[in-house]
Amino acid sequence: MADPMRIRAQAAGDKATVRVLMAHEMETGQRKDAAGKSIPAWYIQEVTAQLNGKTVLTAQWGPSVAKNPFLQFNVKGAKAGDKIGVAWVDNKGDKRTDETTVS
Amino acid sequence: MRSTPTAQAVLTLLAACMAAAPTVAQQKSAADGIAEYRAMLADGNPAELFEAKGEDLWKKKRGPKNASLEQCDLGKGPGVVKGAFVELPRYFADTSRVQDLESRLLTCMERLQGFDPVAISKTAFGQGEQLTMEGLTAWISAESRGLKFNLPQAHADERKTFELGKRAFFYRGGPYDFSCASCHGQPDKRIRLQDLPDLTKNPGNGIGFAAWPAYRVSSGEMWSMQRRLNDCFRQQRFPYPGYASDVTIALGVYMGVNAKGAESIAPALKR
Amino acid sequence: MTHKKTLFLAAAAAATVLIAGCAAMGPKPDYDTLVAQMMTGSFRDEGIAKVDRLQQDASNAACSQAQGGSPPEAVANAIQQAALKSVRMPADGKFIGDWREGEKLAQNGRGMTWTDKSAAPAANGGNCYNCHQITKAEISYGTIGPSLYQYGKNRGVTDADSPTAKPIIEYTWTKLWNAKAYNACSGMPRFGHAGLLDEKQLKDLMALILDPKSPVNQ
Amino acid sequence: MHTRREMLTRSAQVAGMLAALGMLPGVAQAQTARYNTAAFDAKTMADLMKALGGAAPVESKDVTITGPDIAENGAVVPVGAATSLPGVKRLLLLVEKNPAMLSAMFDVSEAVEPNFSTRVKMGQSSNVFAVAMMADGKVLYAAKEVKVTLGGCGG
Repeated sequence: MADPMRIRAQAAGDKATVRVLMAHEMETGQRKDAAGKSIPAWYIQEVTAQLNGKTVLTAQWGPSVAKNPFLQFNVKGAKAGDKIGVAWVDNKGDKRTDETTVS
Repeated sequence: MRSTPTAQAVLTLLAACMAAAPTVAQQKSAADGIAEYRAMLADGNPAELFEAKGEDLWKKKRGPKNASLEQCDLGKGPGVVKGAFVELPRYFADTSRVQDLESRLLTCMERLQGFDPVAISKTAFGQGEQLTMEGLTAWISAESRGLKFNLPQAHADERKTFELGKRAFFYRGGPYDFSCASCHGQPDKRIRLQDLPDLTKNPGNGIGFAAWPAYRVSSGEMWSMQRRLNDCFRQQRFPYPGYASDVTIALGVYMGVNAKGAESIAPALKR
Repeated sequence: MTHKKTLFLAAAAAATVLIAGCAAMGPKPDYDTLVAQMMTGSFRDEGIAKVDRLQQDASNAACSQAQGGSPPEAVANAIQQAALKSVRMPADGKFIGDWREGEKLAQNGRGMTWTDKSAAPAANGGNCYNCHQITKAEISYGTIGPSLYQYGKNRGVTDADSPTAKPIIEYTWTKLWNAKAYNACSGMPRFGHAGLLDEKQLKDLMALILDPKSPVNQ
Repeated sequence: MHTRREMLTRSAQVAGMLAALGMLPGVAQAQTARYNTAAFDAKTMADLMKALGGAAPVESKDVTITGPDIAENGAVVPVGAATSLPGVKRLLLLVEKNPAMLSAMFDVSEAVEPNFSTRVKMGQSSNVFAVAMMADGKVLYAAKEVKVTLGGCGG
């Protein structure tokens, strides 16, 4: 099972800045292992973010997003105490959802 | 994270210098460019992912004895994690040895959880229980973030190990005649664009010994000091150092004692 | 092994003298024996990197003991003399190869680690940019060694084959072959002496820093 | 039960059709079944715009690309895309010289600012682009060169 994300959401003015770290290999499929065998592609394809359960962002990623991905975005109207959820799905169908409270 | 207009103006200026001016300006802008790159990465160090995992692994019941590591003595008494990292390696009476963080964790994993430390030592980096070590060292070092290194040298074995570490540091050999000191024996030197800390003294807060474990950007892996030393010896063109072997612990004592007073930023972010 | 033992013994003897000097401070650990034990006990073979790499010749033993300082003058002189004698000049008398190939070698930092498959010179880079500035174009260079930018030009080399250039040509070849000929504890690998690079590769590096046509000398 | 591969292929086709019709919704529907494989395989800007149903991009000072001048390591290069313009549907981050150009694609809703930062891999020095796809069909971009240096001992 995938490891948890680290999500930080900090309110400033009328928005909250959200910073996310995801634990994922983001394997491109273009590398070879020590034995010369191709390492199959394995990467996050879709990321969504929710404010209090309502989707505010959908992103699609390719394999060139760096390993253990970082994502930063600003959610309008989010204030301290609101819930920010982030979810990802990778090309193998593995998924992970985590949530944090805006501070 | 974003370039402010001022920063962009500065960058434009630097770019202009780079095009027109000779070597000195070029070098300066390269160094500035790298500094800018590092600053952009400072916020959101993936080491955090490993810290979280490490804390979980510390508290979780695991191994043949189905026990947690919460009673592990890292030098400040059973279960005391805060501040332990900046006093390691140190002498442990219960093993009659000077141990660094990794070798001490092997002791705890053996005695409390029933793991086989020899098997873990032989496991390749990034696999099996070595992944456990990555998480644990990340979290334990994070629990001493901001504290100053202060390795004990009261015990005769600690002083002896320092002397051995010093000799290991200057030990030249291999096809390139390199020692640790070849790269880390003088201040203000670089390999390519990488600044090299002078490890014969305190190179400053969060530099050198005070910056490991670290998340390695190049490989996307968490490296403890053991792995850092392993790769140093590889690039030194030496044979393969055993995990938690005497030479690695002795070097840890030498660098750690030299770093007295340096503030730990571990787990850091490194190229 | 015999060679190694002799060296350790020699080192131990030197240490005994030192220790005798401060005998009043009580017994000291026999560090040379302890270091030998620590080194042999800590390393193992991996790929092409075998534990025999821990064996030190006279220069590495003396320079290790000096711990960043200089060995006694007589020892240093003996090391330099031996190094100078080890140098083989090119068989065909030609010192200058292709600077383009030299630049590639200078850029290449690979070779001789346990992850490298072969220890043959063909598998090795020169590692030059790790420690030296060389061309102006490459901004990613190290500073452990001196800058080699305009190396030939600064030394007045306008024709590398001319008799006037001969001393600097031979000096440079010697430096590349065995840097310890001029500095007993030089930090530079002994590229020729240790069999790291072959004659052709050394000629290409010579061209990079000495050929007036090389970008280094523009 | 469809295999995942079939699902992906199918969804790519569907997405491609929708895109071609200009019907791809700007606001999220949290379904993985619309991953745009064609877009992520695109080698050129023309192929990419074809896959996304976009017009030829025009450079604009209202679009911002952030990134370092020099990346110490191509494995992790911090980049960001933003625009000050209203009416943006989608922001893209591209690396010109990567095997496939498109790294990330963000659908902008009214609840999120058109300003995203992430980190990408770069195989070599290259231009990186921020592309803004607007509601009125315009496609705007900003570019910046990022140099990737060889760090460490190169070994």
